[in-house]
Amino acid sequence: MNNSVVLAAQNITAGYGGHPAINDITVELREDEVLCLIGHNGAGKSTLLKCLFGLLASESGSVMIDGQDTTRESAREISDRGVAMVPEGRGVFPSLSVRDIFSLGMHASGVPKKEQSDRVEWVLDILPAITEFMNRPAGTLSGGQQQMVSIGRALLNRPRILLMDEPSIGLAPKLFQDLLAPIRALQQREKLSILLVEQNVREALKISDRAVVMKSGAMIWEGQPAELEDNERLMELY
Amino acid sequence: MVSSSTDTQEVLMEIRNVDKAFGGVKAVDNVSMDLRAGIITTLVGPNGAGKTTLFNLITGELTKDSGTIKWLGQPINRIKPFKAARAGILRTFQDLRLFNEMSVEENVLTSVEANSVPAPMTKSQRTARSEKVEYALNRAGLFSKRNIRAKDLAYAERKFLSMARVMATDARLWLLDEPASGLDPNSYEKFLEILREEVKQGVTVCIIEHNLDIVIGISDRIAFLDRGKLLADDEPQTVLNDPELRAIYFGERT
Amino acid sequence: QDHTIGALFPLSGPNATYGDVFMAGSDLAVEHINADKMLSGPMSIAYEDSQGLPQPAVVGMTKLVNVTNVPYVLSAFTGVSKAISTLGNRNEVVAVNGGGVGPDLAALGEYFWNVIPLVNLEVRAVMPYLIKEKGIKRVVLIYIDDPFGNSILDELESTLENAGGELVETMSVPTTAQQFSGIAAKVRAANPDAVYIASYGAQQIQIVKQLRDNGVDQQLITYSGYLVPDALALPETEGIIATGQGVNYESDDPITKRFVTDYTAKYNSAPTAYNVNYYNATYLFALLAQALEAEGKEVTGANLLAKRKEIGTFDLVGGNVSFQENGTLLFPIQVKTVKNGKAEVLDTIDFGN
Amino acid sequence: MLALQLMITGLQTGALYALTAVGFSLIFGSTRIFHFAHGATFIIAAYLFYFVNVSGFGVTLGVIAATAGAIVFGLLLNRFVYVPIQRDEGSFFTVFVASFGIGIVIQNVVGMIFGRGYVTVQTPLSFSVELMDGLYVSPLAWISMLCAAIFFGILWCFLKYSNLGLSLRALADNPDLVRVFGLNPRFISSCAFTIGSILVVPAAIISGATTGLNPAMGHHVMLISLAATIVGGIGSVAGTLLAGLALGLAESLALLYVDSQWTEAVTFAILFLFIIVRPSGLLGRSAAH
Amino acid sequence: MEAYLLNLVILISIYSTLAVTLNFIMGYAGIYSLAHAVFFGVGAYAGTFMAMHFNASIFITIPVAMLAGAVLSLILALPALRVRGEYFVAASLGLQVLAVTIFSEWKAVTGGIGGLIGIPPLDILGLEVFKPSQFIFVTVGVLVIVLIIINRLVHSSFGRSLRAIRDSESAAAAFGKNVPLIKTISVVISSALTAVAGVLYASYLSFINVESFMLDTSVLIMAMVIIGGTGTQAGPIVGAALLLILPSIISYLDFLPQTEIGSIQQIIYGLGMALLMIYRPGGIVGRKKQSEAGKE
Ligand SMILES: Nc1ncnc2c1ncn2[C@@H]1O[C@H](COP(=O)(O)OP(=O)(O)OP(=O)(O)O)[C@@H](O)[C@H]1O
Ligand SMILES: Nc1ncnc2c1ncn2[C@@H]1O[C@H](COP(=O)(O)OP(=O)(O)OP(=O)(O)O)[C@@H](O)[C@H]1O
Ligand SMILES: [Mg+2]
Ligand SMILES: [Mg+2]
Repeated sequence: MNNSVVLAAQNITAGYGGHPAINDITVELREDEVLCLIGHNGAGKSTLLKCLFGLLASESGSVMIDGQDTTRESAREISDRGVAMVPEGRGVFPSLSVRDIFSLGMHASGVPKKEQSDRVEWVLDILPAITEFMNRPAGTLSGGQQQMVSIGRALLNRPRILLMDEPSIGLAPKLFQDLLAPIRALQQREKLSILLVEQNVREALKISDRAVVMKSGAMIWEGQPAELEDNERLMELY
Repeated sequence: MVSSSTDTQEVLMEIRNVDKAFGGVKAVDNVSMDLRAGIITTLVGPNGAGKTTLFNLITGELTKDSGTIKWLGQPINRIKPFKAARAGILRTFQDLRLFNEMSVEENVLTSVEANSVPAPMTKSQRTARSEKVEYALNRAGLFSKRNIRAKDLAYAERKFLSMARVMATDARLWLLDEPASGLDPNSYEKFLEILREEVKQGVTVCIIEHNLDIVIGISDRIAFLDRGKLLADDEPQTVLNDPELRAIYFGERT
Repeated sequence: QDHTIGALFPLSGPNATYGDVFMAGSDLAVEHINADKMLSGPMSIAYEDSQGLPQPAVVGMTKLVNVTNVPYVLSAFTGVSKAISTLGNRNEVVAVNGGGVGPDLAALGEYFWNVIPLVNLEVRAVMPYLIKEKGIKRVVLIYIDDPFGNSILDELESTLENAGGELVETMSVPTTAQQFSGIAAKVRAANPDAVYIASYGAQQIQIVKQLRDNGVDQQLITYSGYLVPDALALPETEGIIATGQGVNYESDDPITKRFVTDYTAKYNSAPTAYNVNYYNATYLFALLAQALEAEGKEVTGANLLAKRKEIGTFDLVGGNVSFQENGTLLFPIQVKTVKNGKAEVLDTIDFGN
Repeated sequence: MLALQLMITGLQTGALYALTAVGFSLIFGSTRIFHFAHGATFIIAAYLFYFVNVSGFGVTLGVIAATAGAIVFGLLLNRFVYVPIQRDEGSFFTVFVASFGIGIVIQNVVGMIFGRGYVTVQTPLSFSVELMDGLYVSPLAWISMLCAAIFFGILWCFLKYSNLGLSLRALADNPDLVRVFGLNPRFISSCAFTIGSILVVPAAIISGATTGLNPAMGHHVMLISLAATIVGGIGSVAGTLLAGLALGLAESLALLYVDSQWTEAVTFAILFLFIIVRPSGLLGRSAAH
Repeated sequence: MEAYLLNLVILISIYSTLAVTLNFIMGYAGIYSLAHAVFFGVGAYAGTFMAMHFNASIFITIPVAMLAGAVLSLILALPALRVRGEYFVAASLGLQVLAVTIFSEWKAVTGGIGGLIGIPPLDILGLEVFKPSQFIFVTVGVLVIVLIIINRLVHSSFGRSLRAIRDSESAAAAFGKNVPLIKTISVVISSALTAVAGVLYASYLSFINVESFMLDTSVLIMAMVIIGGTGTQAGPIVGAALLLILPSIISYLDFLPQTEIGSIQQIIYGLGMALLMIYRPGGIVGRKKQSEAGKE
């Protein structure tokens, strides 16, 4: 594991309205790895992701992408650096059709018009269920269907770094497994770096190279997924 | 749980040949099933199978295209949501829909008061009401936060609040739409415990859930929906071991 | 002793132009009164903004009556005048109108005076003249839907009937309307000999312009309220016939002369009837107060009223004029037309004092 | 003949209503900002044109000044009033009150500078030509309709082919998510304000010649825009266009049956009925509850 | 001076009553009505009609006005049951404009734009109340009663239901709230109480015309609520007082040119509204601004 660090949070403290939700966190995401971030509800996982993606200003500390300081950059600039995020909750615009959401996503990350239909084809290969509702307004989709669209849209950008915040929420177990496998394959083929936040620990750890555990806004453990496989250790950490 | 057959329980709700289509999509397709008293029935099925839609049809949020639903033997086909609630059918929402600007306590209090115009209350009614609220808040572990605005709660607490709203009432049937999704293992253990406890005290639960650990942990019975069709409605073991359903939904488990 | 009178003029809102015109008259009067030391102390006017609307006027009037404690208030606009009249009568404060011409202003009680001939007089003057001199028979009326417009409607109906004309169609417009091309279409469809326009302010000008723009080429007729500088500057105004109070600016009497000279010098333009009326209204106060002071009486509303009844006729701009019993001045009416942006008198109709 | 005449008059009015209304609809539909000061934008554009025109600088400069003024006003308002309020999760009503306040300020400032009376832009174009017996149409009527057609054509293509249309709808749905997509919500809302403000300019200029200008007229402009937006369906440009035309027509044709003081009531009765019977508007998607 | 203050306090208490009743539906039920002046007007006209043609006793004028307000408010309830947010605002706006037209055209009852003059004083058990020094007790008394009624309502289960509906209509229904009924009742109560303020207003000024009941008034009342603090108890009263006192204060600033004073007053009023919303969006009494640190 001597891969270079592509995304790093250094001593980040951030929160809402003066109350820090994460405190002095340092974490590194390396090239070509899946890093699984777990922790109890309210541990600050989502907050950390928002900081990394420029959606939330940190109070102190810095964010580095490819060795460059991006602490003050906006989500727009960070996304231009090849980072994509699957947000927590419903990541779709209810009044837009799935097709429109995809083209908006590609427009935002500057995918040339010519290439767009190929990309969509490619994502539909990974998430074939979407084909059925490409032309429906996303607001009429079921919870899980919306989650698929949200993930699909992030993949469309062909990011180098992918941040996923609880992608499994609302997804049927089979679907989630079916999703993880191709993502893992894609990741290995294209040397993607993925930061995966999950409550569904068992499934997530299966495809992870490394894991970190957060508790109450602080990093408390870091190591190999295998070490967490035995439940007891996990329970103790939570 | 394998031994005790749930078929013998009294039927609270009878769903017969219910259909609902959105444009071309058959969200619920000729579904017939029974909800039996005192047990937990879990609705599982792939995304978009029609689970939430079925709940919406039962509570009158949506009107069904055809079919009948009977509650305690009475047909409730064109029931309005507020009447369903007063008849003892309560639900939670996939997206929670808390009363965000109100305090935790008020959220619970409001759900207990099912009247539209304030009626005078005797002292004992009043105490009974505040006892229920206190009970629910304690159960959900929210008593210390009762004066906080709902929207200021943390994620897990919000989920528990949506349960507390139901717990404080006298409803006989609870329809819970993914109440435990996104909870960490600690929290969902706590959640399961609450649920088992309540069922023991006599409520009937129908729950939608994707997390297999939870499904296995609580189901007395599993109903399986796919593309609007009810493919199975049986003992958990039977459903979980059905190879066809496994292929559609459960996937490989080690 | 200082003297302060009140004034409720539209100082903001769409009718604010009128406020400026009224003020030009009253301010000049104050200058003259103070220069002549007519009163024991300096006189001034407390202006309140009525916006030309009743409610702000009532609030302003309350302030003038209760806080500033004035005995005499200058008022303008029919709606405003009606709204404040109750307060005036209750508190014994004289209100004098020099701008509103609605006929019902004649019946607002003892304490409400008009130093302006009311519009029924104007209609009564112009229609027979037009029928006789210009052969106009069929008239369409466009009137604003308020008491003023409605009173013109009544007056026009009876006047036309008596004089042998015909009111072929009437169209009312709301006070806030801006768009009259549809009205123009209806006017053309009615095909009259002339169109009488009874509105005020910006709307009145707007109606004239849009009628002309939309192919109405008949004779337009209107009343004294129209002839303000804004309207005269409009090319579409050319040829319009308007009535107005007959003030002989060439008269030799010293008050009129001084007024015309000083007004022209101060404002660099010729005075209009509105300037005259508010000059007169202000000057009237000074005359009455002067008389009261000479007798050592207090200048209160009640005393002013008594004094006015006692004296009856006054030397004001335009000559020696007298009040009718109902508190309204009688003036001769002129029929004018607009040529090259200037009003020209066609005829003067004297109803006799 | 009267009906035909009123119809043409109605179309002319309607075209101008549609232009202003679409501007408002675009802004409101995408940013959810209840931009009541849209009427003030109208006033600013109209008076700037008037001012440049009477100062003898000609029509072209006038149009440029009016457009620039409208855009600058829209953008400044967004930047210094709406953005700060929205950042603090202000409800759309808070924004409305602020916007209403700004409208009052502009009305009175313009009144102090240009006078509160009425001004008009003199042009031979406002003078009607008799097309056939009893049918008078002024060149400005054609210009209004042409303007409306051209502007909508451009807007339509722009929204369709530039992805901006999608961005605007996305912004309406969920501004936070827009950032997750890597778009800048500030930029999108600035676009909405720019385009929306540009759209009032032709109506403002033409109104200056047809109905004349008055600092207080922003109010009426705004009410009509709002009505057309709702009747057409929030967020639907085509719907707002149709509704604007329809309201203009209704207002004009109502004269066949009622006195003109009822025409405004006719407009708003239509609005009221629409909300009760078909809240989503003519072409709107279902009204979000 | 004293009379002037009395006058001001009377107007403030009347407008406070309006603001308090509007706040009831706006702050608690989330029904943002731009038609509040309509019910103010309905009350004023109904009360005046009774006073001028039948009997000026408040035991006749006020109940009749309340009844008229309540019945007509069902028209407002209609859209309130169907739509929310912007749609409802637009519907109420439509109603406001319609009502103004009817107020101006139904001259037999309303006197049209010319209005009604010579409205008799309030008759309270044979006592004629019109002097400001007496009238003030009536208006303040009414305000207090309205405050008590609304306060009781808001703190009962009814008030909770209203807020629940405001936050999530579907969840409220799912917990047994008859949403249409509750909304209708709240609109009816609010409008009936508003009508009382109308009766007082008409009788106090002894003159009313349609201009007091136009959109500007609705906006003014709404501004009072929002500036004071929506959903707070004291907010509407503070807002009403502020907006009524402000113009008087400005008109005492002698250095301002007389001709421009109206405009300047309006400009200050408008700027004040905007600035307050920027720096105190919750209103004067409402919660303070709490801005979130967020990158643009
Ligand atoms: N928008 C917000 N405003 C105020 N506090 C917030 C906000 N979002 C999160 N918090 C608080 O910040 C803390 C960390 O929240 P965060 O969402 O990062 O946790 P998490 O680890 O993602 O939890 P979960 O597993 O529930 O998603 C929590 O205490 C939460 O209540
Ligand atoms: N309002 C609607 N309009 C159109 N289609 C809808 C609507 N609501 C639901 N559907 C469709 O009906 C089907 C069933 O939806 P439903 O929400 O019941 O699924 P679900 O079983 O709850 O799925 P999930 O587990 O993902 O929440 C889906 O295909 C969905 O897209
Ligand atoms: Mg999270
Ligand atoms: Mg669902």
